[in-house]
Formats: sequence, C-alpha cells, structure tokens
Amino acid sequence: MAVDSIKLIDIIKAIADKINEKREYLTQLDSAIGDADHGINMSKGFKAVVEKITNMGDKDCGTILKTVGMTLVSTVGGASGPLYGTAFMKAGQAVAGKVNLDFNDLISVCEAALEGIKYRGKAEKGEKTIVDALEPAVEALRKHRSEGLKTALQEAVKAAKKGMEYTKNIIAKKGRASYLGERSLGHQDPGATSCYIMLETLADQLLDKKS
Amino acid sequence: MAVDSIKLIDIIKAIADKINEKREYLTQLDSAIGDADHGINMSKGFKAVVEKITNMGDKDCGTILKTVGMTLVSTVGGASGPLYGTAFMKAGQAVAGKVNLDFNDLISVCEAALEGIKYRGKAEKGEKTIVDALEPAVEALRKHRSEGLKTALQEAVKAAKKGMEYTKNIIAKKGRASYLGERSLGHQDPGATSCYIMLETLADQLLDKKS
Amino acid sequence: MKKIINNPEYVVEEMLEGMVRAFPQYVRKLEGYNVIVRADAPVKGKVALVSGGGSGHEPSHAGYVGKGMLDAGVAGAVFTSPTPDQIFEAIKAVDGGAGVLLVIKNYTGDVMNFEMAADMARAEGIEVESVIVNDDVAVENSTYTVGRRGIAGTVFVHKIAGAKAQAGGTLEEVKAVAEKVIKNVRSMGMALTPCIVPAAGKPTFTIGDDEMEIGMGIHGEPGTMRTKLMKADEVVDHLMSKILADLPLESGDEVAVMINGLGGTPLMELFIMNKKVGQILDGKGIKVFRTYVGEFMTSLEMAGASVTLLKLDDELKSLLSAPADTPAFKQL
Amino acid sequence: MKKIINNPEYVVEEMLEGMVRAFPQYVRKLEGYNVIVRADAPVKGKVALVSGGGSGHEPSHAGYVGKGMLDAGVAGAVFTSPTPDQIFEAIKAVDGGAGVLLVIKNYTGDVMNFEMAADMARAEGIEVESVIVNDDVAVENSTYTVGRRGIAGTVFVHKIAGAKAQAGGTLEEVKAVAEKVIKNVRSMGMALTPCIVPAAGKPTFTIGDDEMEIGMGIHGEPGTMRTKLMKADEVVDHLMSKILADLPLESGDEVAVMINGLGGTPLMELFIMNKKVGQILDGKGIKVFRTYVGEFMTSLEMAGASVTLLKLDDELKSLLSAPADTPAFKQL
Ligand SMILES: Nc1ncnc2c1ncn2[C@@H]1O[C@H](COP(=O)(O)OP(=O)(O)O)[C@@H](O)[C@H]1O
Ligand SMILES: Nc1ncnc2c1ncn2[C@@H]1O[C@H](COP(=O)(O)OP(=O)(O)O)[C@@H](O)[C@H]1O
Ligand SMILES: [Mg+2]
Ligand SMILES: [Mg+2]
Ligand SMILES: [Mg+2]
Ligand SMILES: [Mg+2]
Repeated sequence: MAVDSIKLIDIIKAIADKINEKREYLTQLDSAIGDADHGINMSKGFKAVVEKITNMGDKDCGTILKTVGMTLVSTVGGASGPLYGTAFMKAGQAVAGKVNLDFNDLISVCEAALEGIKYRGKAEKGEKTIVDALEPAVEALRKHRSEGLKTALQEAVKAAKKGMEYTKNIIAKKGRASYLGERSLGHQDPGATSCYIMLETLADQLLDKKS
Repeated sequence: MAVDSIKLIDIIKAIADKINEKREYLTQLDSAIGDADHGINMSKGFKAVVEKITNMGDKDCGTILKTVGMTLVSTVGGASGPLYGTAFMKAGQAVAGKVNLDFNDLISVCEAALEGIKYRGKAEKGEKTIVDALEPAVEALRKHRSEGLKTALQEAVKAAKKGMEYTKNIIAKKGRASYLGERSLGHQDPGATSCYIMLETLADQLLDKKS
Repeated sequence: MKKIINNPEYVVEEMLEGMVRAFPQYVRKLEGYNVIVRADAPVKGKVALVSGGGSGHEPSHAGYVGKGMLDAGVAGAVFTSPTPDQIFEAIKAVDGGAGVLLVIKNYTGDVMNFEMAADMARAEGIEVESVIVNDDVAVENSTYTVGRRGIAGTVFVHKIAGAKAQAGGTLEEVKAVAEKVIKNVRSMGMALTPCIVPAAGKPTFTIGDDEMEIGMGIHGEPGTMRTKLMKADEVVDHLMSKILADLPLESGDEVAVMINGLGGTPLMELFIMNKKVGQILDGKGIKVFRTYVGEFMTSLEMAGASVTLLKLDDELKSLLSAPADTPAFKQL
Repeated sequence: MKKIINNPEYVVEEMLEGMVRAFPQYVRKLEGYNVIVRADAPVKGKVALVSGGGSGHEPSHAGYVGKGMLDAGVAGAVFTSPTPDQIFEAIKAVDGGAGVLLVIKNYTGDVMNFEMAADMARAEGIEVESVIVNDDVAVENSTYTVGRRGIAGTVFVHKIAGAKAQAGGTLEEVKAVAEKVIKNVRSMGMALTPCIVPAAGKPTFTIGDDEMEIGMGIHGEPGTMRTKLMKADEVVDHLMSKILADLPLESGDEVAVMINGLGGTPLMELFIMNKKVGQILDGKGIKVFRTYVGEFMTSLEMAGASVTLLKLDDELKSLLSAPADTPAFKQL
C-alpha cells in the first residue's frame, strides 16, 4: 500500500460524504442521550474540511491531516470539534513531511489519533465515548500488523463495530450523556458511531481499490 | 312612596344580587369590545358594598349612598369603579341627612348620579357608555314626574332599555372599546347594560312592593 | 394555565412581598396597601413621582421606584387600574412638601382613578399635578375619542421626569419636562402569542401557529391587524413606518430607542429587532443617542415586543443620561 | 416555530450586531469573530476575564462585558460551545499584560474548546488561567463523571472575579476568588415548557399541559424528573431542599440569592418564587445579603426558572457589592 496526498484527499472526501449521508442518523442517536446535534456538527465540520483540502494535492500528508484537524477544531465547536480536531492534528504530526504513507504510517496515524482523543477528552475505554470504538480498532491493528494490511484493517473495523455496539450496554461517564446517569443505558453512543463510520470508510477506500 | 334606610339597604342588596346573577353576561359583553372584566368588577364591588351597608339601618340615606359610592371606588378599580362610585357619592350628597326619601328625592338621586358619571367620565350621549342608558332614564323621570311614581319609573326603565339597545348601533368614543373604532359596532355596551339592570331592579323593588 | 404561582387571587400581594424581600435597600411596601415606595420616602423638598396601573406589566411600575425615577408605584389587580384610595396613600407617603406628579397611562380607568386620588390629595392640601402618557401609535388619535394608549414610552417619562425631580426641579418644571417627553415619544407593538390573566385562567385571545398580531396593547387587547408570520426585518419595518409617520424626524435629529420585550420573547430576538431599527435610522440620517433593550413594560408572558422612539433635545439628553438607581433600571 | 427572527442560520450574527448597535458605549465586536469585548479593551495592567459558551443564554455572556465584570464574551452557535480560534481571538484582544482568566461552564465541549484556546494563547506568551463553574445540584456529583453543569451561578463568578480584577487583583488572586465563589455557589432549575433552537425548528422536548420538568439544564436537555404541575411554593421547596442539602449553611450565615428566569417566565412569577425563598431562609436564620431577580442565564424562550444561593464571607460581600457597569448588569 502507498497513500499519496491525492489519495489521502480522496479518502477524506469519502469520509465526508459518508458522514453527510449519516447526518440524520447520528443526530438521532444524539437526541436520545445528548443534545441532538452530533450529525449536524460533524457534517458541518467535514463540509468545511472538503473545501479546505480539495486543492492541497501538492502538500504533504502531514500538512493535509493537520489542516483537517484545524478545520474541524475551528468550525465544529461542542465536544466533537476539539476531539476529532485534536485526533487529526496529532495524526498529522505523526506523519509530518511525508508525501507517501505506508502501512506502518497508517498505524501511526491511528495511534496518534487515539492518543489525541484521550489527551483531549481524558476518557478511558468503557465510558461511552469515541474511545470505545477507536481504542479496540488500534489494538486490532497492532495485534494483526504482521498479517498484513487487509487482515489488520478488517479486524480493526470489526473491533470498532463491536466497541460501538458495546456502548449500548454501558453508562456514560464522559460528555453530555453522563448527566443522564442510568438513563443513558440502552442507547448507542453517537461519537463511537461516527468513529466507526470513519474507520469503515477508510478500510473500504484502501481495500476495494487495492492501492 | 317613602324609602327609609332599611328599605334603601334592601334595594341595594337586590341590585347586588341581580348584578351577581348577570356576572357572566356582563363579562361576556365586555369581552367582545373590552377586556372581559365588567361583570367581575361590578360583582366584586357590590359584594363589598353589601358587607359594608348591611348594618347601616340606623344611618341616614345620604350616608348609605355615599358609603356605596366610596366602597365601589375603593374596591372595583378600572373604569366602572370611579364612574359608579362617583354616581353613588353624588347621589348621597343630593339627599344628605335624609332618613326618608320621597319621589322627588328619588329623582334628585338619579339626576345626581347622572351628573356624577358625566363629571367623572366626560362622556355625552351617543358615545356608547353608561350615559346612553342613564341619561334617557333621567329625562323620562323628569318628563313624567307629574304622572306619578309608577308611570315615571316605568317610562324611565323603558328609556334606559332603549338607550342600552341603541348602543349596539354606535361606535364607542369613550372607554376601552374606543380603541376598536368601527369594530365596536354591533356590540351592546356592558356599562349601559349594567346601568339598565340597576334601574330595572330599582323599579321592581319600588313598584312590586308598593312602598 | 402553566404558571409558577400559588393562588391566582393573591398573585399581586405575593409578588410585592417577593419584590420587597429582594430589594429592601430600594423599596418598602405601605402596610395594607399594594403600594411600593422608596425606602427613604418621603424625600424632603423633592418633587415626588407616583405612577402605577394594573399589575402584569412588571417591572412596571414598582421596579422603577428609586433614586432618579419614581417615588411610588401603585399596583392594581392584574390589568386593572388601582383604586383611588391606594393611589391616595401613595401620594401621602411620598409627598416631601414640593408636590407630587402623577404619571398616568392613558386608559379611561387609570385616568379616572388617578384623578380621583389627586382630588383627595388636593383636599388635604397636597399639591398634585398629573400627566397622561399616550405613546401607542397603533391606535388612531382623535380628539373625539379617548385617544391613544400609554405603553412602553411611559418608562422614558419616568426616567426623564424622575431625573428632573432628583435634580431639584419644581413641580411645574418636572411636569413640563414630562409633557415634553410625552410630546416626543411614540411606540408600537406586536405579539406572537396571547397571555393568560391568572384569575381568568385562559388566554386573552386565540391566534394561529402561523399568525401574528400587530398593534397590540399591553393588556391582551387585540391589536389593530392580524397577519401571517413575518420576518423580524419586516415586522420592524412595519412598526417603524407607523412610528416615523407620526413623529416628525429629520436627518441629524437624535433619538433614544427602546426595544421592549412583552414577557415571553428572548433577548436574542429583541437584539435582532434592534439591528433593523438601527439600520432604518442610519438610512434616514437619524442619530441614536442611547438604546435600551430588555423588558420594561410587559404583558405577563406574552411573546412579542414593542419599539419606542423618543426624539431628543439637549435637555432631554442630559436628563436621560442622568444616573438612576432602582431595582429594574440602573444607570451609572 | 414562532420567533421574531430573519434567517435561523444567522441569528447569532444578527443578535451581536443588534447588541453592538445598542451599546456602543460599552462594547465592540471583533471583526470577523463572534466575540464581544469591552469598548476600551485591552485595559492595560488589569487581569482580563473571558467567558462564553453557546448562544441562547442571553444576556449571558456578552451582556456582562463591561467595567467590573467581563472583558470579553465569546458567542458560539445556539447551545454549542464556541471554537478555540474564536476564544483565542478574544484572549488576544483583551489581554492587558496582567494575564487572562477564562470562566468556563462545565460542559465537555466548553471545557475542551476553552482549554485549547488557552494552550494557543500560552504558546504566544499570554498568561492564561481558567476556572470551571459547576453549580447545578440537579446533576449528581461524582469524580467518575464530568460532574455538574454550570448554570446561573456563573454570573456570580463573573461579578465577583470581575470586581477583583477591576480592583487590581493579580491573576492568581482573581482566580482564587473565582474558585471561592464556585465552591460556595449552588443552583437548581425547573421548566414549564421546552424551547426551540432556531436551526432545529422544533421543541427540544415535549411535555404535557399539566406537567413540569425539575432539574433542567439550560440547553433544553431533559431534567432529572418530571412531575405534575406544582404550586410555586412547592417548586421552591423542592429546589431549595436540594440546594441546602449540598451547601452547608448555618443560622447566622449570609447568602446572595439569584432568581433567574429562563426566558419565557414573567417577572411576577420570579418574585413569587423569591417570596418563598426568603421565607425558607428566614426559617433557618440565614440572612439574605443581596437578591437578584431577573433573566441572567436563559434558555431561549423556555418558561421556567432557577434558584441560586451563594454563601458569602466578608471578601465575597465586598466584591459582590462593588459597582459594575455592563449592558445587562449594573450596580451603583
Ligand atoms: N471526553 C470525551 N472523550 C471522548 N469522546 C467524548 C468525550 N465527551 C464526549 N465525547 C463524544 O462526543 C460525542 C458528542 O459529540 P457532539 O454531539 O458533537 O458534541 P456535544 O456533546 O458538545 O453536543 C459523544 O457521543 C461522545 O462520543
Ligand atoms: N368615560 C366614560 N363615561 C361613561 N362610561 C364609561 C366611560 N368609559 C367607560 N365607560 C363604561 O365602562 C364600561 C366598562 O367598564 P369596566 O369593564 O368595568 O372597566 P374597564 O374598561 O376599565 O375594564 C364600558 O362598557 C362603558 O359603559
Ligand atoms: Mg451533541
Ligand atoms: Mg372591562
Ligand atoms: Mg378592566
Ligand atoms: Mg452540542
């Protein structure tokens, strides 16, 4: 695998499309345990991201990822803006200056994103947040690294999905849903869901087109 | 005819009963062209009046009427409080010190009441107010004075009724209904109506019981 | 009826108790009367200002009792003028020997009750004058009727006449400047929803989800016209055109602006209205000297607002700018 | 949706324009940002206070920008925390060389966005500290969760820390007194109706005509419990018992009281609530030092109210009593 800047931009655009497609669904999940804006927030952010990066094909991958992060931070607001924003900014730092990303870089990007989210949000696994989807995915990537891109990515997506679904069974300890206490049980976390959607889109982009 | 203080108190109580009976009706008339409180205002006032005068049988008629007026003024508020209050206060002045009222006194009482209302409200006939019922009644009393109490009173009530009904055909120039302009047409004036009710009750009390 | 109240019969009494508890440094209540007076009343040698009317217009009028504005606010039942004996007690309690000015909103009931109280006070040797505020241009003016209603513009009368009195003006001078304000102030309002008088328990009128009422009074009386919902800019255009048609203003003139919420409308919407008011005045070269945005003369929980313009001269500017310290109107 | 607005997308921008037009003597807007700063910012040598949050809580926070309170208010989209770049611009614009204190309400989004802005400012050599207000006792406190929300008690932090800064306090001192306020302030709210976020166009929740919601936040989030309508006295009893269970007060202690309307509730009802609050405090021998009744931290047009108690000592009393001059909070 080798992802150059043009390909990276395509992947991010695909993520933006998917997020926009799931706008209502994510908002609906947030209305049950939050303030009914997660889909609105994310699609607003990624719309701005697409505008910003479309013509950045001549920039390195680190710069592109950093731009995604800064754009999310400065357009989304709320909780998901700083969280995903920090994730992309850290990811960009992890591959600063690179014009091509290989499999190991990809793992670094995901690790850095997770680190960014945990640094910013101070959440651990099991608190009904983005971390519940992202951390299992990163763990799977590491565990299956030796089996190659395809297996590792597929396992990561599977793990993210399982983590996302598990959020139904736990009480929120972070974010707006935590005010609900027990009443947050039975509802799937919107942030974990958007994270799963992004990882799934990433895998689709990398595996279908076999680059 | 001779109305002593006890009888005067009975008449006022009868008026209070009648007003209370017509509470909803008067309020409903006021809701069409005013602020839907005339019946409430009047019955609140007369309830207080009854409490005040019940034990005033040993006082002269002037004092009793003055007390009615002062009580209306200090409990009703709005427009009808000062208007009817002044009417009764002036009526009391007109028969100050008298322990018995004869037919001529009765006419003086009505004249003074009209004078009080016009002094206070500065309304003329034809402006859709209390005056439209009371002034024709006073005119009829004067005109038929020589024909005796019964005829004069009957004519007065008839004139008041005609005046009250006429208010449907005119535009309000005084009071809250005047803000409606043309839209006040077709509605009977609540104040003219309460005035007619009082005069009718007075006549019933004086004529049925032939005192 | 959704209200945070106890007994609809005692809302006025309970409200006044809550108010006096909140602001003992400013006001006290006359025992046995629904009258709020300055804590330090009577102020010796100062002309005293008394206003009032039906309750339900809070913070009017008791909220304006304090230094630089009113000496007493008399609270009637909800939307019903107070009775003369209440007003008379207020006059007696605040008369500091320099006379008393009554500021009356132009409603038949208010005018008569205040005038009777004035007569009672004069009979006791207190010098009393009165002015009648009639700023609502929604109602056609005519010498053959009772004329216009008094609405939010009344607060400018309180402020400016209050400043004149605080500055030591004589009764004649205070009355003269109050009348100058009345001559130069115009208002007009609109509403999105009716309100519910607690004792009645039902709305004062009904209105569709897509309708609004233009030319509302402040007692839940119907307005002069009902229309489909308009955008804020259109609403303001309409209100301003009525006001400007009646108040002769030329380029270079200065005005004070008041955007008054009727009770249920959030500040956000009042500011959006003010944006358009400012744009219209800019377009005509009329200078805004001061703007007041908030709830000054309400109609219980009615959603809606009124716009008031006051044309200023140097005297009015300096009195409007004078400090005031009352529970609901403070200016440093 | 019945609102006096133009385009739901631009309500914040239009509101800020209307605000700056209304109060040019107090505030100006940073070009290109939804940030309101003191007209005379930066004030050289004074610690600067920056607060903000989602819009829809007006007059919070921009209404408190002025002498003796905030130096900047940052306005996010309705009910959405502003982004770090906006907050960063605010910090830069008001830093007068003595450092900047951020007053943050405890919501995950607000905390993260403000902290990122603080990092950005520190990277430019500006001294920045922050405090997090969490006065809402409706939410169970726990070290394992994000803890309580910040609601109306925040205004006491603005007032008291603002007074300390105005008096020349150092950043450390201003932060310390802000934290003292946070330690001693408790609030709880209730609502009768939901509100409508303009961009959403429908109510944040549905509620029956005979129901009320207890323990409401200020973003239309559901409360902690839904009940049948209660009388004002019962509502206040409930709110006060929760507050008093959490704030240790003894006979002889002194408090400041705030009765805060959420936007759609008339002043009359707030005063009726204050009557009961005063009675309860009287019964416990707790002295009321000052009371504030009005709309301080709203939730658009939501009908409802919150009660806030702040336990005072001599330092807090003197800072609370200090003058303030802002569009929405004036004290002489
Ligand atoms: N501290 C945190 N760490 C990680 N994720 C968090 C944290 N707090 C909230 N989230 C995520 O943010 C999501 C909500 O995002 P969003 O609705 O856009 O923001 P807001 O809560 O400010 O309205 C939650 O579903 C949760 O997954
Ligand atoms: N100037 C006036 N002169 C005589 N009657 C008047 C005048 N103004 C109003 N009224 C009478 O008062 C009646 C309304 O009384 P009411 O409803 O009790 O008072 P308010 O108008 O203050 O609510 C009207 O129907 C009218 O007959
Ligand atoms: Mg959300
Ligand atoms: Mg009436
Ligand atoms: Mg009335
Ligand atoms: Mg949100």
